[in-house]
Amino acid sequence: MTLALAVDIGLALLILAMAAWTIAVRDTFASVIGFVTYGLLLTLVWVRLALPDVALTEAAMGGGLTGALLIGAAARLRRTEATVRERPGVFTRTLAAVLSATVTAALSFCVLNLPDPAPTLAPGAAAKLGSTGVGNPVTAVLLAYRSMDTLLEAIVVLIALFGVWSLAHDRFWGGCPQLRTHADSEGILAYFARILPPIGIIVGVYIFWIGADFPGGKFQGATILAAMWLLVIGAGLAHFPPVSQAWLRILLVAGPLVFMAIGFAGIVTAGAVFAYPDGFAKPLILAIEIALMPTLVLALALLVAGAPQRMPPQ
Amino acid sequence: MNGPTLFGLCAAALIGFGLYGLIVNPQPLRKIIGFNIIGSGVFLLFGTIARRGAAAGMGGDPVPQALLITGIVVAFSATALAVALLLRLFDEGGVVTLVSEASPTEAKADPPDA
Amino acid sequence: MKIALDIFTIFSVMAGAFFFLAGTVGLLRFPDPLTRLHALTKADNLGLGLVVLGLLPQTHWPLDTIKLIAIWLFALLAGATVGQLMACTARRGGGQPK
Amino acid sequence: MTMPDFLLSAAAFVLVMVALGLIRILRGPEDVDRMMAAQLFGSGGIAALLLFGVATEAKAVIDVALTLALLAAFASVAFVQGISRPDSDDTQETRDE
Amino acid sequence: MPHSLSAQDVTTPGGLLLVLAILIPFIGMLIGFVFGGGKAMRVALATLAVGLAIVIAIAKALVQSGDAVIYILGGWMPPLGVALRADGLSVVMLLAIAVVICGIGVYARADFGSPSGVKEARAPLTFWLLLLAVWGSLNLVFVSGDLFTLYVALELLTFAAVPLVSLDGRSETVRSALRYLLYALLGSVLYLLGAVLLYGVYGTLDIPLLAMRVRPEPVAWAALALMISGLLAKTALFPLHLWLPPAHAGAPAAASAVLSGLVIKGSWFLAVRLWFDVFAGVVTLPSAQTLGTLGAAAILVGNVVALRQTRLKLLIAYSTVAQIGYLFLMFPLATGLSSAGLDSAVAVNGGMLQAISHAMAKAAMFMAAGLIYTTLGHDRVADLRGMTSTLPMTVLAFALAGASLIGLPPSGGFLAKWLLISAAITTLQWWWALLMLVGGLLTSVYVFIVVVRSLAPAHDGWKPKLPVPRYQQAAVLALALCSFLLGAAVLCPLDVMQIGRTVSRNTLLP
Repeated sequence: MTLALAVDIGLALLILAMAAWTIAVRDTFASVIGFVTYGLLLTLVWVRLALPDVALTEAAMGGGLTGALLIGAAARLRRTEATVRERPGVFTRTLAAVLSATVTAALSFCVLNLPDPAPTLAPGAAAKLGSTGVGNPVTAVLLAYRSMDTLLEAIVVLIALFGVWSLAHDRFWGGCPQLRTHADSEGILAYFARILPPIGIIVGVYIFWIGADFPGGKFQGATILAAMWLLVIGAGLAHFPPVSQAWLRILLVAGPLVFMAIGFAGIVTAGAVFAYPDGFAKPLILAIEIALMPTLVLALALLVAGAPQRMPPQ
Repeated sequence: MNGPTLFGLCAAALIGFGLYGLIVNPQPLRKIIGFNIIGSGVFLLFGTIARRGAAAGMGGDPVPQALLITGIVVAFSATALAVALLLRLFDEGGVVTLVSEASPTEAKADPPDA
Repeated sequence: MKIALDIFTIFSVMAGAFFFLAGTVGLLRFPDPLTRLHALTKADNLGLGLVVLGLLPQTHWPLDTIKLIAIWLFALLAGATVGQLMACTARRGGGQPK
Repeated sequence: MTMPDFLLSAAAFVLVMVALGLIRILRGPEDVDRMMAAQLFGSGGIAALLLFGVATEAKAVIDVALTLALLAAFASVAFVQGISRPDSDDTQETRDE
Repeated sequence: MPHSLSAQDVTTPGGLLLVLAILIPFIGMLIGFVFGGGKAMRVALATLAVGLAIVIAIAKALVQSGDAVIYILGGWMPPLGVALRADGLSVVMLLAIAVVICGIGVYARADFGSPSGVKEARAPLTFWLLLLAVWGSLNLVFVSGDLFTLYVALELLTFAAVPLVSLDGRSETVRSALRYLLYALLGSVLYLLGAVLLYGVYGTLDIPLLAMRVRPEPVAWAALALMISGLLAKTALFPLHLWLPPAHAGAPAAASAVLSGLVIKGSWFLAVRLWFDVFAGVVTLPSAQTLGTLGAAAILVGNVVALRQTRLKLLIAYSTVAQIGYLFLMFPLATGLSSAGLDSAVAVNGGMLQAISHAMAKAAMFMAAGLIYTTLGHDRVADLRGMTSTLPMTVLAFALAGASLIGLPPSGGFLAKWLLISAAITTLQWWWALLMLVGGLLTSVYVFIVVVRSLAPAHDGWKPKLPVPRYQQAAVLALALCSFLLGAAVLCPLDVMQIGRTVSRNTLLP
């Protein structure tokens, strides 16, 4: 047994223990904290699996946005804890346990019987990489081979945002989302929120920028930037714009619209929607990514912020 | 036994845990966490498949990696929507449970007044 | 020169690892949240700091080196902020529901 | 023992250490203790990642660590904000030593 | 570029229309969002018109070429790239959904017009944006040829549908929406799990390629079971139906029509696609019988519970539970036909017709219930007196839609059930035929009760609470008529649904 395998086994046991505890613990708040740690462990697993693009996404999403979202929700809900303490009966629990065990057993069987050598599209992706102009094959998949999925993903995020906003009270429609803040402009948090974001923005843009050729890209960069924005707002140094704000709406739709415009231009220039003319693939991919950045930053941060909760000061 | 297979089995177990949590926990936020654990298990399984597909000088099959990134972002959006619904429910009544006060057959069916 | 740098790395990383050991022991054995917080911040700042310091000679100048230093600075900043915020929280009772 | 081997062992050691710290998450007793354990785990995870990344010359790992370090405080800040009541006066408490 | 050569050979004339059918609704949604307020509705209605034209053009391209319409996105051939494909089944669904969406759009103009004096209101803006989102996602479900793109489509559909449930913001509807979301998310994650397994074994997510590579082996069975159970949870087949009635009944009428008529058809269609196209060589008759049994239980339970409802909208919602059951009877019948070496087209056509006529009829019914609610101020089944004289067109629409659900000739429901029953008799599965007759009988009881109650004269001096615009009634009646006259499809000289069904599997041979 090598050291690497020992580390992997330890990591797997740890992540299983964390997941089991997160499921089993009585207190919801504790469960959420467990889930945040679980996200960190998952990042380590992605690194162990040599999938750095995914590890970056998980580090930014799991550690940053999802954690903040769930912790915020758990904090607001904690006073209701007592009302939902009752657990389902033994019968339901047994049934659930049997069902879960069956699924796990079936999946384990499938995992052990995956074909060897494994089928892979890596050679195909590598062969065509040259015509996309980018060096990171994951970016090539996201923005060339399967760009439709990426466009739709941006639209998914927007539709989820519409859904979140639709949960506003009518009297707050057109108003601003709000975070619970420490409105103390002198406090440590405000200090932190002044120092970190400038550097964070550089890091976010850097992660975005290297994405064309190295692990990284717009989703990871956008998540970091969104986290920085949320930090500034959470420290009370800024406010969310009202959801009726014109510039906000234009930036939110600009990414997908530019993406589609470049996609449709491909009919004329390269003979198919989402095709890139020879030699122009990389600049066009960059243009799409740059247009998607503000959309993603705003949408991801606003998803954490939730529905509009107050009217803007007149 | 190697790394990818190990994490594949780990993924299978995570999906089972998450499923159990989703079914058994009455508190909706816990159900959302359960869903996220199932989701991460599925992603992890996909990750092991990506890792197994290492070829052509790449550490892993790039197609599953790209799809994983998409999947993670979609799962985050789903969580945000679910949390928003949950918080709205909390604002309305302060009681957060999926069990209606009335039984489903007698639940109110009034459309909103136009 | 290479040997000297390697020895520096080994010592520094080992010292960093020791602080993680100390941090964990403190977190587990100290009696109340504030003292545990003390242990945590030591591990945070010194443990990671020494590991980073030890790794500096092994990395490629300049980008990786700068990144490593940045990581440590971020951790320091986060540790200082979180430490203070958590201390306030802990003093108020840790936010227990009961 | 070569340098990569040493660094990998050190990564494993740090990981085991912070993983032991996770017992604090299980035991609590208070949420703030759990959050501390999560924080320690974050730092240890970053250290382990760096050691691992340098040992295997996997440069992207350093970027992962950078992202984690940047967002290290994010969850904790959300935690502290979450359990303080926005309507009470505890916004002052962050600086009254 | 070398790769675009082969891609251009595969892409068929009119293929570009498929991209437009997916993206035009989303473009409309984005533009409507930027303009906001009352302009969102105008943008949405314009998009509906454009989208309908595109869908008709796709149908024309399909019939003219007599083969599936295909588009290779970006010139990247599957398995690396993504292909869009519309065969007969897709095109029929595209058309039907476009008609229903347009009907709902016309109806919703009154309910979700922008209120005067307000710059922008929450519910109308949300409704119009999400209506377009539902449409785009459904079109994507119908024409996508890639299992992961279909996963994204399912999620799009869920995210668009859930807020429609809680549009009025009452805590009861928010609760229904949350419950629906959790079911739907579990459903999509199970679907994704199955797709992941398939990729792990066969190395592709492209439907025709998978169809060629899939072999009857344990991993394929596991993937099939996971994906189908996930889709069942999303379609609300018994016993996973509990989320549906409160969610569909609590929404505003136009939103209920979208949810009950359209949204559930997305996950159902995907189940059909998987069952008959991807796993055709894997599925067995016993597994199909299981689906059929669940469908049978849904028909009985849904109809019986519907009979006991005192509120019109809940009655209609439970009737949806029952009608979903019919949709799943097609699985044992078609599988039975093909395992007997016969052409399964009869059963498949029957199931598709059932889906289409139900989409139209159920949308009409919910909107009719909405008009009745507006007029009466309540929707208690026991007290519908005066409706026939006040809203003759609406009651007629309700009756016609009901006739289609029951299966009276010449309705679409009649033709659908006739095809299904004849498939049942051919394959000697007479019990399904019997069940369909019993289900029709139960349906006729509650439709009859509603119509008879509304025939009763109003009290003296009773006045409608609010007047209902004529065009709303006309939209409802038009949809009901479409459903009622759909049986005329039997006169169609060409079996449109089967175009491109067998051929499409061979067009992409590597």
